Amino acid sequence: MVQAQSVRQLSFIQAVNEALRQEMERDESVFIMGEDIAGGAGRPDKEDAWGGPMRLTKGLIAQFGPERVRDTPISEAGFMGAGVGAAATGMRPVVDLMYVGFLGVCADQILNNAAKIHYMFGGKVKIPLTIMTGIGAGTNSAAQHSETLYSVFTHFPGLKCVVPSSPYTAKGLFASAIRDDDPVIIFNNRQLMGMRFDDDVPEEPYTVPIGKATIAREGTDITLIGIGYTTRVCLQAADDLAAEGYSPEVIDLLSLSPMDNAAILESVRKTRKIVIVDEDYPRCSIATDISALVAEEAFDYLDAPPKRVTPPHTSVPYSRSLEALYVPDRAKVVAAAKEALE
Amino acid sequence: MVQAQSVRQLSFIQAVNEALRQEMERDESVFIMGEDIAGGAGRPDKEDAWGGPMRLTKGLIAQFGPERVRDTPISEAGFMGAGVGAAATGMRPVVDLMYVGFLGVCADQILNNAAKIHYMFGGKVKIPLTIMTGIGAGTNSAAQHSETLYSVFTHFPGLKCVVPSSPYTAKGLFASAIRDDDPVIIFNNRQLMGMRFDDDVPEEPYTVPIGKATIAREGTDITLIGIGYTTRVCLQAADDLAAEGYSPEVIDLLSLSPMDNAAILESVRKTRKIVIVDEDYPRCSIATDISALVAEEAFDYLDAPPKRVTPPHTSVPYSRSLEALYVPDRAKVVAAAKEALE
Amino acid sequence: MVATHTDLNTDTLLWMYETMVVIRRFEEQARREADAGKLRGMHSSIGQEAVPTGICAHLRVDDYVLGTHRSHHHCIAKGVDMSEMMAELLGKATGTNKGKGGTMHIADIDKGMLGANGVVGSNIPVATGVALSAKIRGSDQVTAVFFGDGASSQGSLHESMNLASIWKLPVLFVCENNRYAEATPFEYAVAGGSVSNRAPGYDMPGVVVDGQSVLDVFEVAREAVRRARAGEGPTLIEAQTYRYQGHFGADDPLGYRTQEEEDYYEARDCIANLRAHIVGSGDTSEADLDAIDRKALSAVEAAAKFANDSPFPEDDELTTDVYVAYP
Amino acid sequence: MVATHTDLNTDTLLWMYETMVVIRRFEEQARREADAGKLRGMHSSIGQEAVPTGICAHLRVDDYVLGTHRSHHHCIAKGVDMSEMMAELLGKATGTNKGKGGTMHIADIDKGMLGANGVVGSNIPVATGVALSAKIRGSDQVTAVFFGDGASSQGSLHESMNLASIWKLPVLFVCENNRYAEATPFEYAVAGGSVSNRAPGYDMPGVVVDGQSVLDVFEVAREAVRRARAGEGPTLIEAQTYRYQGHFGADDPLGYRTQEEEDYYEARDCIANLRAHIVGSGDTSEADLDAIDRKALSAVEAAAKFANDSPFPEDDELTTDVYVAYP
Ligand SMILES: Cc1ncc(C[n+]2csc(CCOP(=O)(O)OP(=O)(O)O)c2C)c(N)n1
Ligand SMILES: Cc1ncc(C[n+]2csc(CCOP(=O)(O)OP(=O)(O)O)c2C)c(N)n1
Ligand SMILES: [Mg+2]
Ligand SMILES: [Mg+2]
Repeated sequence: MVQAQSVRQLSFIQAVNEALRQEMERDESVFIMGEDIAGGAGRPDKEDAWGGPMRLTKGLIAQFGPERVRDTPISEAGFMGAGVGAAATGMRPVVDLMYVGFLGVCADQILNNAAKIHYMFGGKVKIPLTIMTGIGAGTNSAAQHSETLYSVFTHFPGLKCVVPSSPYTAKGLFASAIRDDDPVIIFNNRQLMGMRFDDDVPEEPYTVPIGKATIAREGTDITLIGIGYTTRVCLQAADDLAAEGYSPEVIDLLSLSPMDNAAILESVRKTRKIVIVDEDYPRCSIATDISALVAEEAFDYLDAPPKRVTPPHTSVPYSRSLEALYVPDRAKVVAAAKEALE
Repeated sequence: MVQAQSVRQLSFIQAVNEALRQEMERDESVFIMGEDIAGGAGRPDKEDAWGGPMRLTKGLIAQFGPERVRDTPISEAGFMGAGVGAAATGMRPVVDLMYVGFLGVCADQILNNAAKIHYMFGGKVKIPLTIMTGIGAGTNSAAQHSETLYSVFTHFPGLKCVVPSSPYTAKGLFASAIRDDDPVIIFNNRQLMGMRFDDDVPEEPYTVPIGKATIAREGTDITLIGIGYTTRVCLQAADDLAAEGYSPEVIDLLSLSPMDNAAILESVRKTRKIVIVDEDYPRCSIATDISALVAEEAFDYLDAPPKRVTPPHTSVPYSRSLEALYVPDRAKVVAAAKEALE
Repeated sequence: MVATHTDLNTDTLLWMYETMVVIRRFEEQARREADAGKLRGMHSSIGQEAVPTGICAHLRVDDYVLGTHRSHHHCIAKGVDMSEMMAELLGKATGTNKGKGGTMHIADIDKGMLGANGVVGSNIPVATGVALSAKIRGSDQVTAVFFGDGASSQGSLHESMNLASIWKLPVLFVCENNRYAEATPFEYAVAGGSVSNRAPGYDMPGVVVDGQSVLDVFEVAREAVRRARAGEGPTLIEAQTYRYQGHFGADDPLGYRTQEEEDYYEARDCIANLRAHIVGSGDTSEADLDAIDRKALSAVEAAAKFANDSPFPEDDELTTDVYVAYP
Repeated sequence: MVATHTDLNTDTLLWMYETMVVIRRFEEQARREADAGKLRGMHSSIGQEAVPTGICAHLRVDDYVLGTHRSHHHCIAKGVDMSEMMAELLGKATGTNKGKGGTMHIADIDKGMLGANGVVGSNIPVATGVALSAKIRGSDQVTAVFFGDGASSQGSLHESMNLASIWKLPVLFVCENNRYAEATPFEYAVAGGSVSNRAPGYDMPGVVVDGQSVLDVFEVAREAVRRARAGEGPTLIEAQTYRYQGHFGADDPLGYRTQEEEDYYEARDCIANLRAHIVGSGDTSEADLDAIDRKALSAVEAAAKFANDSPFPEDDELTTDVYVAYP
């Protein structure tokens, strides 16, 4: 079998890399900052030793040089704040926060400055800052290196939050984020970086709009909502459900703030049942947010209570035997869906 | 009219102060740390110049000395981390984080260490740390000094979160928090500090249990849920609703993590309607958490969709004209309740 | 517009004198507005006028300043309109920030004032980024960030000094050491009793200057700004100064400091000092200076009138400006 | 149990030799386990054995050590059981942390090891609090916190140095300067090219020591621990050392450093160095040291067998230990 000519497959990492490269080519006010995003800093013969811990920025320093592909000391508060200041004065910085748990050391800059400046200053200063960060368990990295936490950022007015689920959406959301005039945080799930995808990733630059969900699979019996990695889990579960004769719809949320309430509500009004699948901690989370939205806005349409499949209210364990129980998987989604369906 | 003999009225501030004093008397491993909790540090003749920005710690240094009533430099990450280390090694520190928005500069210590150490270390180290922090808008303090944010802390497994609503509950929750073997954060609303209360605050030490809500007013038609300051708002709204012939029940939540799900569900199964009144930002919040809980666990009992009264998805404005529109008030609660009731 | 002064000529002297007097009158008026209940928790800069004045004398409109919770003097020295500032303090629609920011967040990007900031230490990394932006854009703009002695204990200062040093950024770290952070004495909180002593550890010049002498500040700033503009990197300046009032107005500073100390600093008042110097040096008469004083006073009175007469924001302003665009 | 050594006698020398050899064998075995796919992302301490060994020689069981993401050597030097450590690396129920923490979070409070920590710089304030606790409790316990050259750029170090200095806390800040933070060279990231140079700004002794010489580390630590125990306050120690392997195992260090540099440091290997010193000084024969080598190897083999034979945690362990009690 020959592959359809039009399909251009990239890995998640290649898609991000291509988006960064194209946006830097497009607009010279874009620059990238972070730890080891090149590596070998200050040694021209050793440059690009790493290209980022996940290799997302590999090769960029060769094209754009160390001013625009800027390795930093381990000073997240310092360089995140520097991103805010640069964004306020004509640049479009992309700041890499290696893991989302490191929010802890730079939260002030994101939550008190990036999120609030536009409002506090009466709309007169813009912060076109993009933050990219690694999320998710499943890599035996223990409690501090496996968090998801996008719910925390979504909580804060002034921030936009997007979660790509595939190479195609990653490339398009990166382009949108970088071109956006507000601070946008892109949450990249680390399990997605190791996965194979069949989607066609066009070579030319394109955007995926911030604030829009997509229907990853159409159906009529139940709505499964996924976010990033859990969209893949939902699609697997949907296969299982379809094999049992059900018609599941899968929404790939993509954007948490702004959130595409209309798409969620429309789907639920059709299917009358919903399972929200999320890897973040369960309390005060995007999963409760969606559940509340549906309960409040589609109350009369629901045939069954909204359901959530999330980890327990527990830090992420190291042991792979425990971690396997932690992350939502297709079996748990299928089980939850069947409870709602029956 | 003579006041009933047994009633001992204290202000919110006095109640907190008394709890701290009594717990320090009870257990010499308790000590307090924070900025200007005494004031005049290093000048014995000028000690206790402030007693804390809200005067919560006034007079304590005279009784317990500067080792146990310890003024700190402005280094929240430093002294919050010091609280974690002291708690791990036999002390029961109470750390004052002046305003909850300063979470930003010490989030790593709270979220990555205090919250996770017990779990990461396999249960072998305890962190009996108490953090007290000021929350709430309504004092013309603008976006960085008016946040509520307890939803963020509730998100994290490993932390306990309590919100006193009165002098009585403040004294009892402080005692419980300090005696608790887990990290507990007490959120003190600044508007409560200026209010008059009629409740009886016993002189002898007592505890208010962490994890239990109380029924602040019994009723049968609708459940209003308040948290700290919004409990007062709910009680006012309840008066208005009662005047119109309704029978509202008011739950004073008191504890967000653990949360008294049973009390909420029991009330809703009775009244079949709920309005959640909360001052934190609306997305991924305790309000969505409660709404989701009720929708999922009391679905068949609800006569109307759960309702939330919260600020908009907006930073806190400075101008008093705008701020007055920001914080939930009795009129908004009454309006929401009537929508549910009608 | 703020002039850029490099020589200490009469123009410069008079600009500095007027700037300091305007700041003081502004702060007195702001305190009256606060006492009348029109705003709360205002951090007065009276006593510290010389520090931003001596620094900003060297800055162009397109250079940047970033401040703290106590920043009215930084704003005025950088050329922000006083009427809009006063309106901001009163939460009015005509304020610099449309009433949304208030006393701790005044900003005016067109004047290069990139904002006061209520979180202690928080603006230091932001300023470092502003300097980085200038460097990447290939501009020769200079950034000055002000912070207190208390703020020097925040990790953000040290991360920023390190970044600015390794990247040779055009930034001035200006510590206004007024000896207190709220009610906490400097000598208790700052190990070694000096902020500027930390600079050598970061391979950066650290200078102490008498912050009550605008002329001394002017001289120190000249070299720091020159260095920055020439791409030679950052400087840490510790200006020794004093706030005459309490931390935020309602507190009694004699609870934690002494009458003698207050007297000592007031006797070395920056405005009186400069006035004596100007009169002593000949060109300018007492009467000329009195005229400046009167002009300052009436400008401040006009600002107060403008602010008080201005409307509060419309209700729908509550939810605008959260985002540039939010579909 | 870790002995407390104050004299450099034969006992001390042999304890240090054995400790360093055990660390190296442990790390070699851990790498084999990782290569076999039983754990991921392990930060090896090979090359850096001398630093915690020379420091911990002076520490009692009830003194405290806190570490980083690269902490196996700290744990072993502080007396943590190797079998439980290896079981922890494999995520087993018998691990120091019941399999919940893993390689970056090994802790054993009974041995005074208060934990590795995966967030760079995060343990420095915690250690400061441990020292504060000792001071308030009136104990003479000493705390040592290890961190890398990369970590020195975190604000937490500076906040903690200031606190420890003003409160005269019994803490050693020990920077293991192995010249790289991941792939970032030290001389790029650290202004002024020295961590210890920052100490004077905080009114604290700052010492540089050859971290490949356990004897030098031992001498420097003697004075720092004495100072701390006597209540004279903290010391910053910068130990110049080198990690022989990549940052976490999978990376090729020659991408960012040179063969010459690697050769230079390996030629100054801390174990070979000490072995030569011991043999040269007479009391102990090569055969005696060979016996120690064999003992170390078989102890590590036993640890690996214990770890591999141990069960994984029961499923319900997923949700225990989140709280001490959660109604
Ligand atoms: C991170 C943070 N911690 C604490 C505060 C509360 N606070 C406001 S001003 C202040 C004192 C600041 O002292 P200093 O830096 O010396 O400035 P000064 O007030 O003397 O101008 C404190 C502790 C704050 N705003 N931010
Ligand atoms: C706050 C934070 N930022 C970044 C990282 C990712 N990271 C892990 S180890 C490391 C390098 C640390 O370098 P150094 O402190 O010199 O220690 P070494 O690895 O050389 O022992 C980095 C950047 C982290 N774990 N925590
Ligand atoms: Mg000060
Ligand atoms: Mg290193």
